[in-house]
Amino acid sequence: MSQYSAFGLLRGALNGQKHWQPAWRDPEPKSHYDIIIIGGGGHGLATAYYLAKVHGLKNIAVLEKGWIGGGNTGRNTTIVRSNYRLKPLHDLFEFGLKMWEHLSDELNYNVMFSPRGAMFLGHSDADMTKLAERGDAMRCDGIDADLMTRDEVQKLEPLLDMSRDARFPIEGGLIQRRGGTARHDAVAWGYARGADSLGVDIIQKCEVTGFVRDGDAVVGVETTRGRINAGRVGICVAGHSGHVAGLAGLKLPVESQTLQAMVTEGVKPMINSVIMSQSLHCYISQSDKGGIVFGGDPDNWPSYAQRGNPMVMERAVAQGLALVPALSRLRMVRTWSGVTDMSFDGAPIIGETPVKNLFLNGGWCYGGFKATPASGWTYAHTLATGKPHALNAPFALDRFERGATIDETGSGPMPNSR
Amino acid sequence: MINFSFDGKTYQAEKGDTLAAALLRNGIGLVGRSFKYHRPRGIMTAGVEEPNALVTIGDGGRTEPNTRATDVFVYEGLVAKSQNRWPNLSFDIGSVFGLAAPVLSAGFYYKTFFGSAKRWMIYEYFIRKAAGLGNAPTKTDPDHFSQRAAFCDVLVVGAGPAGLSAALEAAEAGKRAILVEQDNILCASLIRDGQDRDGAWVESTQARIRAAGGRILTRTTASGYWEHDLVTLTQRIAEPGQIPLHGVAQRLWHVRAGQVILATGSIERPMAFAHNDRPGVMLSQAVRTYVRRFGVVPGKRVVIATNNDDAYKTAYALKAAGAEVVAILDARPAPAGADSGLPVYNNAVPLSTNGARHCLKSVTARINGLTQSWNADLIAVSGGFTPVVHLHMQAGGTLDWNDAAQAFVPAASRQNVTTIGGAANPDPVFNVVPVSKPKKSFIDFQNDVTLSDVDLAWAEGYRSVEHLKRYTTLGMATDQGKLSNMAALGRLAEKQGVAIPEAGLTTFRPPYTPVTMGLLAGAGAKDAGAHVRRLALYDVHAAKNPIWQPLGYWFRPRAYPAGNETLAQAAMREAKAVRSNVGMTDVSTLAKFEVSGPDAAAFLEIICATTVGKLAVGRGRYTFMLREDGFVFDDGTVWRLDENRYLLTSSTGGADRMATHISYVRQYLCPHLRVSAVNVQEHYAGIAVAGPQAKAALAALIGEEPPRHMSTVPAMISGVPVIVLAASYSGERAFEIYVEASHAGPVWAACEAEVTKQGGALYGLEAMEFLRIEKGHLVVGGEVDGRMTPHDLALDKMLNKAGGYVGASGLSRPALSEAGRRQLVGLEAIEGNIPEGAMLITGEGASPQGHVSAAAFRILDGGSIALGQLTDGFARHGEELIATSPTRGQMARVRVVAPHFYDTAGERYRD
Amino acid sequence: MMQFTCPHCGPRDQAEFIYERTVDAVVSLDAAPEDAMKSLFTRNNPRGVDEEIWRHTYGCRAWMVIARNRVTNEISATRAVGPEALP
Amino acid sequence: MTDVTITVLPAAPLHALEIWSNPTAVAARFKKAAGFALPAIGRSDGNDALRLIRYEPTVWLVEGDVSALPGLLADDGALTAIGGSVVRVQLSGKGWRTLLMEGGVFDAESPNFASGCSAATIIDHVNVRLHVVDDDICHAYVPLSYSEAMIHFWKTAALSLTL
Repeated sequence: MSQYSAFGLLRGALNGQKHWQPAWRDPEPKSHYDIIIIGGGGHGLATAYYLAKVHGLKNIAVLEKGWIGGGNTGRNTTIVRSNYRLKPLHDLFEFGLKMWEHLSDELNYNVMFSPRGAMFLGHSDADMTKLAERGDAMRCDGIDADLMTRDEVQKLEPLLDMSRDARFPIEGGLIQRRGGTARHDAVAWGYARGADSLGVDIIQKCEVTGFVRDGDAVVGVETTRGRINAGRVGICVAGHSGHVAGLAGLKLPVESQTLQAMVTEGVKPMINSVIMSQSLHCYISQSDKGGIVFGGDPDNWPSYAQRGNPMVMERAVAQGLALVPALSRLRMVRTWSGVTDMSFDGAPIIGETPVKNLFLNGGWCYGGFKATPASGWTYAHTLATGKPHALNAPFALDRFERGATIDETGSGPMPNSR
Repeated sequence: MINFSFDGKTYQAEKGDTLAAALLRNGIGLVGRSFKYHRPRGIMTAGVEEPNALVTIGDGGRTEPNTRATDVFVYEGLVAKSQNRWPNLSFDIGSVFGLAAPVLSAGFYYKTFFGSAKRWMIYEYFIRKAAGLGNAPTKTDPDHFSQRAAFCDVLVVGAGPAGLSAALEAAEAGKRAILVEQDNILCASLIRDGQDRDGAWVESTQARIRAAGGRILTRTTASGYWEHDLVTLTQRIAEPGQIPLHGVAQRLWHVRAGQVILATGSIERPMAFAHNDRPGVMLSQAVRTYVRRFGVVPGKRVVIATNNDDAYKTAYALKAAGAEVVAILDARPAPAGADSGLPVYNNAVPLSTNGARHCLKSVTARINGLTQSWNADLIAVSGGFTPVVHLHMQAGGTLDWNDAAQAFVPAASRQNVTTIGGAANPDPVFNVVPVSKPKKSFIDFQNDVTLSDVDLAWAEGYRSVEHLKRYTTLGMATDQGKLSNMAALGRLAEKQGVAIPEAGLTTFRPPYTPVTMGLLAGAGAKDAGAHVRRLALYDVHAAKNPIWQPLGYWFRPRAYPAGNETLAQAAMREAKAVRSNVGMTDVSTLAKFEVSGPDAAAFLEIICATTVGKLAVGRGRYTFMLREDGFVFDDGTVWRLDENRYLLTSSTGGADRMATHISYVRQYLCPHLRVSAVNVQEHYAGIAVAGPQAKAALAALIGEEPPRHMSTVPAMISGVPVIVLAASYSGERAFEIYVEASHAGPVWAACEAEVTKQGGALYGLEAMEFLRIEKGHLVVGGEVDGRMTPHDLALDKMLNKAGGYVGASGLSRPALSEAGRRQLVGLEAIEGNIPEGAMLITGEGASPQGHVSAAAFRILDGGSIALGQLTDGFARHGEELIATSPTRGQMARVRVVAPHFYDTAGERYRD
Repeated sequence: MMQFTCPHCGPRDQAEFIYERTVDAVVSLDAAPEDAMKSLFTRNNPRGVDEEIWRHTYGCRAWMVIARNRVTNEISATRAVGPEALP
Repeated sequence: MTDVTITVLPAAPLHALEIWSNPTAVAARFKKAAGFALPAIGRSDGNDALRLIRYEPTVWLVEGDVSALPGLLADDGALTAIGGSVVRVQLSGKGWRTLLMEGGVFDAESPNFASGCSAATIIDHVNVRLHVVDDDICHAYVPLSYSEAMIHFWKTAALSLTL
């Protein structure tokens, strides 16, 4: 792989940028790999990278049914943070946030991680107490979280509606200054280039259509490009977890729902951080090209259609305008949808399945992007050693039948009430 | 004539001009600057596909950045400003980026700017400053936006000749028909193509459609095709920046159509040649539109480059308007049979242009292998026609490849949509393979993407069409790839060595053209659709000017400060009144269900986890409800009003969730039960009277012996029938009076008179918190946080031994009875005041083992107390912990105690 | 937005309906604890047709089961659920 | 210039009549006593003492004198007072159908939604029950707590009805 650098770009200026090699190869699938990862999104590619980099494994394949980074990795609102209330969650996401801080150098690929601050607004004393509780839980476990007064909030985001008679008056906020955004495509491409350079085979246009069994153990997969055998197989397909696990006869505590996002036309800088709210379910940030990126509630019914709908989108925009009225005359230029794998307590599933040699990484709901490095690292550990790491042990698949659920919002098993 | 201004100078426009037409009329060629290299940009098209002529229009909160000059009709006093340039349009510092173009190739930013995240944020600061086109307004929008539904049998999109005829046919067949056109006139293409004689036909057809009941909406774009033939339309009532009638700037239509007919025509393609982005390069049909429709001749010496017959009409129109057509570069070998003395050259494709001071000076072409140049101030280009298939694709349609037209045309669809006219069968063309230097041949004019960028992406492995698009940012500008997608696909197919249809296709994402955010928000812009729910007794409270507190969508009085009392002082005074005398408060927002029928008790023992059947008529009991996973999600009281009639109350916060839960259990799980469960939350207003003097006050109000604790009687107050429940949340002897909401006024007045006579007080939610915390009552959303089992909350002894309630099987899961669970505890401060929400730690630096869910003070004796959750809390009474809040810099030393601080034996309830 | 044909009210916009759960997630009151937890915590979640329980919450307030293809949103069947009712 | 008038009607007794068993038998007893049949879903009917409007499969909204109904229901159903929970709003004039399309999702402009028809739907996030009294008058039952917001929404929309 050719090393990326400013010097490389200058050299390219002289030869019409002709010297750059492909960022990843396009190999034919081999007949056997030690580990196969199903799903070429950010999590799958990160897993392959850390299997090769941390565990020194060479015979790894990532099978992607479409093109890498084409699923949720390319469809989220690019927010990175670790400010969760419950310990297992904020420990895992914090482990990931520390990796984000050096990821561009690690991958020699600028993922544009921008720690511009991830802020939750509070609209009542009750909200502010809930935010303080979340901040205290984080601070006690060594994670940065700071309460903000009204004036500090207004200074950071001058376009917020600070009027006292606003429907959702702003009393203050809780900010994680080390949180922010990153360029989603760059994460997938950076990990792909890194993994490929360490010998991982990234095989696109290769959909898994079934599992090869030896007794009750999985020993390979059937794909649209033929059978491929493997020592261990790791499912990592986000919204399609239910479908792929179904091919192995597994029924998961996961239901796929659509999450819509949208972006406006590019304007000069107006939103400086990531704005979220304790009462309103919407999140607003501005991309480096000037577009205001917007997301809100998931559609609370099952879907694989990757299609949005006006009702939920219009409510998300209304919530955004209730906070930042100055957005009114901007224009939405593009809206898209991801298929999120909503787990039945809102926390991910990273670990073994009842089927021997078959592992699962999924259930990320609408919070998967921020976990990409931590998800890849812990899943690599699990696939390499066969046992979960301490960070992902709480997120076992059997936690539901045992009653050890990790329910951040306390809203119970129905994903549509989350 | 109409006055308008551009960059501070005033000009005149003709009636019906678009801003683009008016600018051309006044000889203005330079209108903007491109996104990345800040290259000079002029007007290229006459429609919504315009990539270059973007201006900011209007002022104050009505300012609209990035508005296409081709998509706004001039009105008196229109204010337009150019964008993305400093200090001004003709001299823009930003153009220095153009010099660095060789370094700033596609995706350069992925290959550099390394170092810490902090260092990236420094680079990012400058990148963000250079990025973005216009400036967003900073003031609030003074106008509002309407949203309206519509239903029809036939929705026709596009009022060209085909669309107009289809709408007429539908309307006169007695069908409910709606015709939608984004322009402000119908059949603009007839004028463009010199068929003005059909104007009469257009007028009469339009009149016949309206006479038959059909609706025609102009300045309206079909922006999204969703599910089951729902189409969203965006209607401009006022032009951008214009002060609207009645303050409604735009209307968003949600149209449910029986059938949709797309007559959306096609968009003319540019050609890729060196320096094809200069002002003075325009599409052929656009030139014809400006000449025929607006009477504006954009150039005196014109070169025409084409691969089809249509562009010849532009040549005739220009000649008729007095312009000189110096050359027609026809890429096709065979002569097109033009005989009108026009200088036609065959096998001719444009190679490059050059210019000075931002306008075109000359065009160079390659003809049969030789190059030739002409001085010209305008080149009209026609690279073929791309059918507008966006809505067909949004509807989940498929495409076929029309080889003659080198274009994708609509094929099958799974929704009721058909495509007619130009969009279904575009004109045949000759496929022109770009021959010029790829470096300066632009395909995405706004994001400055060139053919060489496509080649670079291919070389670096970004080979799927979606990778190509995201790596080069091609088609991600405000024109959404309308002029660039086909050129990019052509180049990609060339690289892959396949025909264009095999090269892959990007997804067509709504909206067709960008949609104003305020329009999507509609009336919800102010409150996001979360209307404030008003108490039945709102006016009574408002008159006392209380401090209001949001609770769900309700607002309830939090305290009634007297004089200049602070919230805390008022709340403590109110709480003391309840402890020592009598107080009254509004409890109307509690969820309430009237459950009647022979199986009412059986039904309630499914919803509630405690026994109900044994209740005698006139008696009531505390109860709680489980989710199916066994966790407690709500609590309340149940009262037997009559033989087969019960009243169930539960929390305000969980009211809607409980209503759905009760309906699901009754209708889906137990359809055969003989029971009626009616939501009466808003039917009854509720007034609580609490305190040692409450019983005396009640006796005076109802003129009889008030019911003993946890009993209920029907009664009359001021001649109004009420239900009295002897329930207590405060820990004092108390009563809740339920009265039909419309008669609540007189009953509240009678109660207030009685309470005031006794020297009592009104109390709000803050005092109620102090009272219930001291008593140790739970709150849904506080102690009941959806993660606690009955045992965790010390409620398991009340569980119905017979089982059969929702959640019983959930409780059987092993982890719910293992050690290490968080359990309900009381906390008493040894030193400092306990902060609500604080973490409970054994010592400095230890990971929290619980938290404070509710903190208050002993009301009469003082002293900081709290309720909380603590790992294995039941077994740790007497232990000392630290309640710490690092975010607030507060800390207290606490002792774990039982969660009851007041009248633990319940003597206060006995008379 | 989808359009559902309510068994009682006819075709109505999806905004009037609220999704409850899939039929395979119904926990019947008399189920043994293990079966109850299996129904509650596992789903077929097919990338195709599934039977879903919806309520016409803002319409006739009745419950219904809708067979819907989750990829194409094509609705193949709708049946009413609830107490016996007059037509 | 609006051609729709919005007026709040005075509060009046209102009951929910629910039948949980033997619906045909109850229907027969009712018809005999009241002289008109229990209306179908989406319809209303009545006599000078009593008016029934049906929105749900097993529940009828009842206006007027309900004293005879408990006897008719016996053990097959129940009557529950719910008048306090709604405000009755009258929308009169030619434009009421267009007004109901604003922020709505129900086809109030359809010719099938004629005099005597009833329909429940959602308008501007509020659950509203409609009853067509005649071509120029429609009654809307709006939840009490949302009535102030709903009436404000309708009055604002009425200003720009014909745009």
